[in-house]
Amino acid sequence: MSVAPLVVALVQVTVAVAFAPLVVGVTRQTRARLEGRVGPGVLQPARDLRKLLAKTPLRAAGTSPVTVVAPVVLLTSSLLLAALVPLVAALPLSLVPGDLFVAVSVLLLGTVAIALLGLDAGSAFGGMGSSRHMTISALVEPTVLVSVYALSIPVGSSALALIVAARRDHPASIASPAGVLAVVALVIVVIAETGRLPIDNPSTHLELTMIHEAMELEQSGRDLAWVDLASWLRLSVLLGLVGNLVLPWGVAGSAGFGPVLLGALALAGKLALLAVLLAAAEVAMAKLRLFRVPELLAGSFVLAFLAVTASYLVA
Amino acid sequence: MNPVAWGLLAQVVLAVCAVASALATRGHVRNVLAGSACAGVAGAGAVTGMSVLAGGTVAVQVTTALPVPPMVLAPDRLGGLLMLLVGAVGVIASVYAIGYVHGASASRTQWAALALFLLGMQLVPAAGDVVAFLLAWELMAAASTVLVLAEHAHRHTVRHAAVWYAVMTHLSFVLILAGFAALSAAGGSTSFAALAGTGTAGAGATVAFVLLTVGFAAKAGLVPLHVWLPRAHPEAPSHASALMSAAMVSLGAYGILLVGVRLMPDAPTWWAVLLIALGAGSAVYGILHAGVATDLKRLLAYSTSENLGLVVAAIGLAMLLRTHHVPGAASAAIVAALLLLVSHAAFKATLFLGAGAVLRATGERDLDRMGGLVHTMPWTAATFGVGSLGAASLPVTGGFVAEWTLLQALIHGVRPADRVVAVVVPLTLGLIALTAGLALVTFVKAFGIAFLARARSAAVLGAREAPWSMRVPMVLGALGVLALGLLPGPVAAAAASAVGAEGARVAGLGGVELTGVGAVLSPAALVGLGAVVALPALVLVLALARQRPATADVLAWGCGGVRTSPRMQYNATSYAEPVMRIFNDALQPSRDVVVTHLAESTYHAERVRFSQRVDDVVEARLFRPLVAAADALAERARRVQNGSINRYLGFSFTALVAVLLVVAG
Amino acid sequence: MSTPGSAATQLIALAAGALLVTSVLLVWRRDLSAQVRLLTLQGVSLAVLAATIGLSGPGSARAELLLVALLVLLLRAWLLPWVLGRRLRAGVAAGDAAREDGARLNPTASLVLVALLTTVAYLVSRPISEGVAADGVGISGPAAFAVPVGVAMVLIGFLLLVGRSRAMSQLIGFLVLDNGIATVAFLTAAGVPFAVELGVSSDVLLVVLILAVLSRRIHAQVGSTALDSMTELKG
Amino acid sequence: MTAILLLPPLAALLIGAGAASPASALFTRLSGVLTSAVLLAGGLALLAHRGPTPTLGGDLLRADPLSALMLAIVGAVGLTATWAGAAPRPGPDERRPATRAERRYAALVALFLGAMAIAVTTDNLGVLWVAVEATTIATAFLVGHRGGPRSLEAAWKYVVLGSVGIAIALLGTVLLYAASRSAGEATLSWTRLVSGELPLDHGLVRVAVGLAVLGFATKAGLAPMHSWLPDAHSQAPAPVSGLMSGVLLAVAFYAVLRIRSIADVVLGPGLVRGLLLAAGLGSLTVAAALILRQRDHKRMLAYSSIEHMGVLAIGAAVGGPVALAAVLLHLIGHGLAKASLFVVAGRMLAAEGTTTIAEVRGLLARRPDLAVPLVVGMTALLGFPPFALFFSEVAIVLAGWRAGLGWAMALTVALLLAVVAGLVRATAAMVLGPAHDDPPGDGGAATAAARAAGRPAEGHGSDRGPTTPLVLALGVTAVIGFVAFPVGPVLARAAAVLGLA
Repeated sequence: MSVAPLVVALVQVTVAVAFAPLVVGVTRQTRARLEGRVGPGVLQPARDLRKLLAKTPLRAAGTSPVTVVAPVVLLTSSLLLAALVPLVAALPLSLVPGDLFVAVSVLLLGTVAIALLGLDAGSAFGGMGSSRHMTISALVEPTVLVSVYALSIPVGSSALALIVAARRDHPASIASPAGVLAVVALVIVVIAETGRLPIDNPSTHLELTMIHEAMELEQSGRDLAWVDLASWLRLSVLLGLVGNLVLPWGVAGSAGFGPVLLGALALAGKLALLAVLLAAAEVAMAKLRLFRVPELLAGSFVLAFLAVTASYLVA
Repeated sequence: MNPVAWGLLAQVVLAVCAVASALATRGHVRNVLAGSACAGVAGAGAVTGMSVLAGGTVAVQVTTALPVPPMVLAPDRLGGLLMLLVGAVGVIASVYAIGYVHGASASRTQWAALALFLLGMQLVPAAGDVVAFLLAWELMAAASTVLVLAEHAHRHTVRHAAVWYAVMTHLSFVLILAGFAALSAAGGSTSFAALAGTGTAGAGATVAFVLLTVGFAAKAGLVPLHVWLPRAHPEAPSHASALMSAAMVSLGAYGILLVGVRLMPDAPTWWAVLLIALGAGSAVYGILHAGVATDLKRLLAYSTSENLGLVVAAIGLAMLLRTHHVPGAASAAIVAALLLLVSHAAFKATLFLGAGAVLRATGERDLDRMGGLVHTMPWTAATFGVGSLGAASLPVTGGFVAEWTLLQALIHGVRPADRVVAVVVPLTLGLIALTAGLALVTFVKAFGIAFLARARSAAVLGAREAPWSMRVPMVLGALGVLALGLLPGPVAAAAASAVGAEGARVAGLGGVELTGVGAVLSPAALVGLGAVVALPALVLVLALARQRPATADVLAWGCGGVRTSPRMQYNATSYAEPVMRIFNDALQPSRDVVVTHLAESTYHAERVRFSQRVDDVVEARLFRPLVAAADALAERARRVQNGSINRYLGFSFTALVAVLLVVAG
Repeated sequence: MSTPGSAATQLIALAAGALLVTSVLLVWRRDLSAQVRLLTLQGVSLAVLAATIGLSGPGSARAELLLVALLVLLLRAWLLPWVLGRRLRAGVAAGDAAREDGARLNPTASLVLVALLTTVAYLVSRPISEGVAADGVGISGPAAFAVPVGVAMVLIGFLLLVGRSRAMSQLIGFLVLDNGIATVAFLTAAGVPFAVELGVSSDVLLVVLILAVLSRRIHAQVGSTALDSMTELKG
Repeated sequence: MTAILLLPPLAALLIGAGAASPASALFTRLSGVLTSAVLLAGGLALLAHRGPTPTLGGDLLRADPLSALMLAIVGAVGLTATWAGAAPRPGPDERRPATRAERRYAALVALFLGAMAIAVTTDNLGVLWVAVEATTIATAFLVGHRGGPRSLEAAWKYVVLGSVGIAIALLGTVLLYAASRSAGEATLSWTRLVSGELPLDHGLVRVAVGLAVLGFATKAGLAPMHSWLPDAHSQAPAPVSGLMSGVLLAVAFYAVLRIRSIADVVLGPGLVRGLLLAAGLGSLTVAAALILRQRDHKRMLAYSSIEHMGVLAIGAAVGGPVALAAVLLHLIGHGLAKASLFVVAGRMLAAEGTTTIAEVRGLLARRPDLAVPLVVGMTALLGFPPFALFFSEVAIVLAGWRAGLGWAMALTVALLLAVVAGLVRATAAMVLGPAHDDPPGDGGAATAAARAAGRPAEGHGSDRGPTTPLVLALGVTAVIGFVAFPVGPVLARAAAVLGLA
């Protein structure tokens, strides 16, 4: 495979790793401000990370190697995701398609890792969180694939890079009913996958309401650092993807230094915007009861399916 | 005499040797001798399959006492692929059996049946005409029934399972027989070579197709003819379950391929839609039941009918797309079907062997009583984990590549102008995606509950790792799963050539390129990329680990440090509870909660018992009423035969008058 | 040869009529000994029929047919009724019923049925009569008009078998059926070859003897020859 | 060659007379085996014979390939039943002359076999009829052999229903004779009737054929004239049941086949095909309905005989070389398997003291010597490979569908499925399960007692016996389907005799 896209991919990864804590920081800070608190500042997540890395991890007795390996696997999957999704530049890798199915599978690999992590300690909460998390990601899967199908119809390919490029070159297709519906569906998916409101409350401290947090109850020190970083990466990468789908401008079409830099800056802008929007939305929203979640996801599936039918009209 | 002929001969001879050694020897010697002979049979099958795939052909004729054309053994490439698949599974299952069998499952009958079962399964894809096909088919059916019966003296459930299995498998035979009869009547011959390309117009062909499809669907365990699967698999010894679930059901799919691709290629749209509906329906139904199952082998059985459902759906998709002139995507779909078949064989064999090892070590099939086995049985845990990854079609396993191929076919099969395709394809996509998602839950549950956390019953604490003779096959199976996932190119190319489709070829690093749709996937490259991006993190991890090792003896979080008892863990039932609740209407579980209150106050419960059973809806709503109706009818018929000679003479008298009126009229 | 209205034809008609009447009476009467007597009469008229056909037939077959007639007379008019009568008396002496009671059909219904069956017989034996009369070889042509009588006897015999509930009356029914077949044989083909006829007769005799023996044993074992007591084997 | 024609009946007669004499108990015991052996030898010799068809006494005895094959079948099945059913050799201490009952039994069996030999080797339909009827007489006392009200009842039903049915066949035969007579040549010779040279009157032949088929179908146990069969088979001593099921039914069906080819020549296939299809499907329905909830395993076997007769009838209705050859193969396979199974059933009755399915449990664990042949025989009956019935059934269905009888074949396989379900369920119930599992039901106590005493329940013969004949019979059934030579040509030539239409 040619080297340029590979380099770009690595650049993307580093950019994503750099941005991820900031994105989370921005959301938390915005929430704090909207809720009338001062807030810890945008850099707090980064500081937390540093502190955690310096701490000795504690592991529950009777845990298996899974507890050791899972956080790293989770992190790897997130990093790989960052490499596959077009964030800074839309350059398809020759042998590894930036196919959304591949991306989702990589994502799910991480999901499975954290689900097993939750089970490993043998505490009731871990199992609870893992079960709920897996159920939700199972229900999310149809929406993802159908919406990608809808997006790929006009392009004739399921490679994300090509889809984004196509939308950048023909902005008309962004506003097309198919595109809009598909993106909305995707947004819901992203919220579900990253455990944000209204599906999961990332800032809860009540075990019984936890989904994502419940699985990392047992983690501490660097283990927790990897898990946190990984989930932040997920959030920012998926937000970045949505951003590039909605506002594809600035995404680099070639591997030159200029375009990539521009792309990175554009990405920063989009991420900041989306983070603020997300926080604002979360403030305005209450958490859904767990067993109303399927309704939401069914709704998103319907949107995606409508997107498909709509795409037939335009295509 | 060419290699293929030699291979066929070797299979028969070795099978005879296996039966002989099973009958002649006893004890451990029998296990070793017969086991290796069985492995030999399977190996010969695998080699034969390879040489057929390599282009070898042969037509062995076996004459019968009847004035019909002689039976023919003439495997084509597709048959070769299946022979290879069955043979490979057979080898590891036979070796595994040497260490696994004990008590009833080590009897001479069981070993002989195993050998004949393998032979039958390898002759089915070799058959070149109807009679030979049916012969091998019935040999397979009879032998497998014997295998299911192994434990009949110990559990009453075995008998019912075996009767269900025997009747369902005979139903399948009867349908296939009728279907082939209709087909040969329409095509005017009984040899597949002559029947190939039979016109699909006319009632004869339609009847034949429907009968054959349903018959093969019954063998492939598709809903609603799957009822034998969840009954037979848990009762059979695990090596037999592995063979039945990984190899035998694949032959059902082979039958559908034979009919839909080789014999009657240009299928009408509704045939294809029928197959897709059948397949997608079974996939969702199967995975739902697998998701809520707590018996490990029952779970695996339902997942079998899920995977075969995906295969058949892919076949139907290929037929649909070919009929609607999307050749590229069609060839991708057919390749996907074969990849699914192969990878399913690999991971399902691994999983059943793992389940067998657990059963052997703990005597448990019930997930709710397992846990923590990763500490006592690391090898089994590792192989079962890899198998689960495959079943969840995650990278980097064969299941992942297969599902990717299928989705490529779906995405590139888009034809907005064509209404049928426009409706069918996205619906199929949605169903397949849902299946994939639920498969994820199912196998996280299976692995996580069985092997992680803490033991939920005493039996599990004393578990011992399986002996080497069982470990090696399990490891081989796991390696197979990974190999299919890392280097799918050659397999895909072979699959494409097997169905004569220019669908796939090898692309860089053993990756697969779907020429039809111009998509490339090189899992090896993906792994490489992953390694590159993960490298810094790994380095950091190792550095920190050396600098500051973890302390691994703290209490798990119990809301304030109370050490939770193992009974407070999530178990399989509770893990599946959300799925159960969401799909309540489809699964219709029967729950009951018994609350015993304290004597002092009815506000405090002393004990709460919760029990839940999930019956197979199809069995309860379709088959049981059917059986009951038949029995009621039979009871009424018995009353007609009431022993009065006058009535009997009355029958004859009526017949006489009737005949007189007929002949004189 | 003989034309309709000739003495031979008259005689054939007479014998046929007698056969039919006796069969009807057999359905009517309930008293078993009376039935046995009727059976004798039937045997005689059957013999007469055979003899007539023999006499009016071509010279070649004459001797053989007369011999057959004699055989019929011996067997059906004397031996079989004698066996039956003996068995019947023995049964009655041993306390078995002497009348046909508890029959499935009451007399009226059975007589109506007889009428029905006779019409059926006339209907269905049309092809037979025509087939035989097609080319009048020997006597069979003119005699063919009586064939329906034979068929009617077969059906009536069967009716007796179906409708009667005593071992003995089933025997009688069987014999009527057999007489009917013999009648048809004589009327259509002037009897079967002598060897076969001999075999047939001995078979009939043996069957009757066996049934007689069986009914004795049954009476000894079960205490009655009512068929209703013999419905142990069901399903 | 003509001597061989005469040999079987004469041998049967002499051996029968010898068996009846109180001279030697051993001879009495082995008479049945001897007779069957002679029949088998004669049949094989005639099969091996090439050249002109041997005849004797004009049209009295004649052995075309079909007759030879049937003679061999009668011999083989008879050998299985009599050999396997022979009472175990008495120990030196209990050596005694044969009782009167034993002698009568042996003589009747010999007589029965002799009559069968005549029936299959005669060319004269009248003689055929006489011979078949003679078997009724011979078997009447065999059915009633055990005495007791039940077997007497069975015997009565058997004789009455059988004789009435066969009488109808006589009427048909007579009418055939009449037809030939008015066609200018009074004959009952089958070869003449099928020669097609006689201008037979169609209407008359229609009636004649219809009645003859009906009559012989009664003996062949085809519905709705089947009612005598389950009673007779379940009450007769096991070997006799085997003989009736494997030989009597086969020979009666052979008569039907002969009549069928006459109809083919004179009228074309239409009429008989209709009759046979109706009878065949009817029999399958009856068998399926009554096997599904059958409580008695000997009756179950009897109904399975009805089922196989139905399959044969359907095969005959299909016609054509393939189907007819398949029918003959089916006759062989069914005869051998069924004879073995009835013998096994007899031993089970002796061992368990009951024929009630619900009271027999865990046979495989307790009595493998009974269970294994039972299971193997059942596998053969259900038409699993490698047994002959697999080939015959598959061939019949294929041929039938190609003959345009698809609907009938679909119905057939559906009914066969029901039969299989019933048989499998019952067999599994009897054979499988743990050894010590006290059977439910009131009869259980007696059975348990008999088992505890370790000796068979009295009055049902012995629960042991020679295994060799069973192995031979089932082995032949298993391999014969593959034996292309000499079996293939034999079947083909025999079928050609029938298919000469």
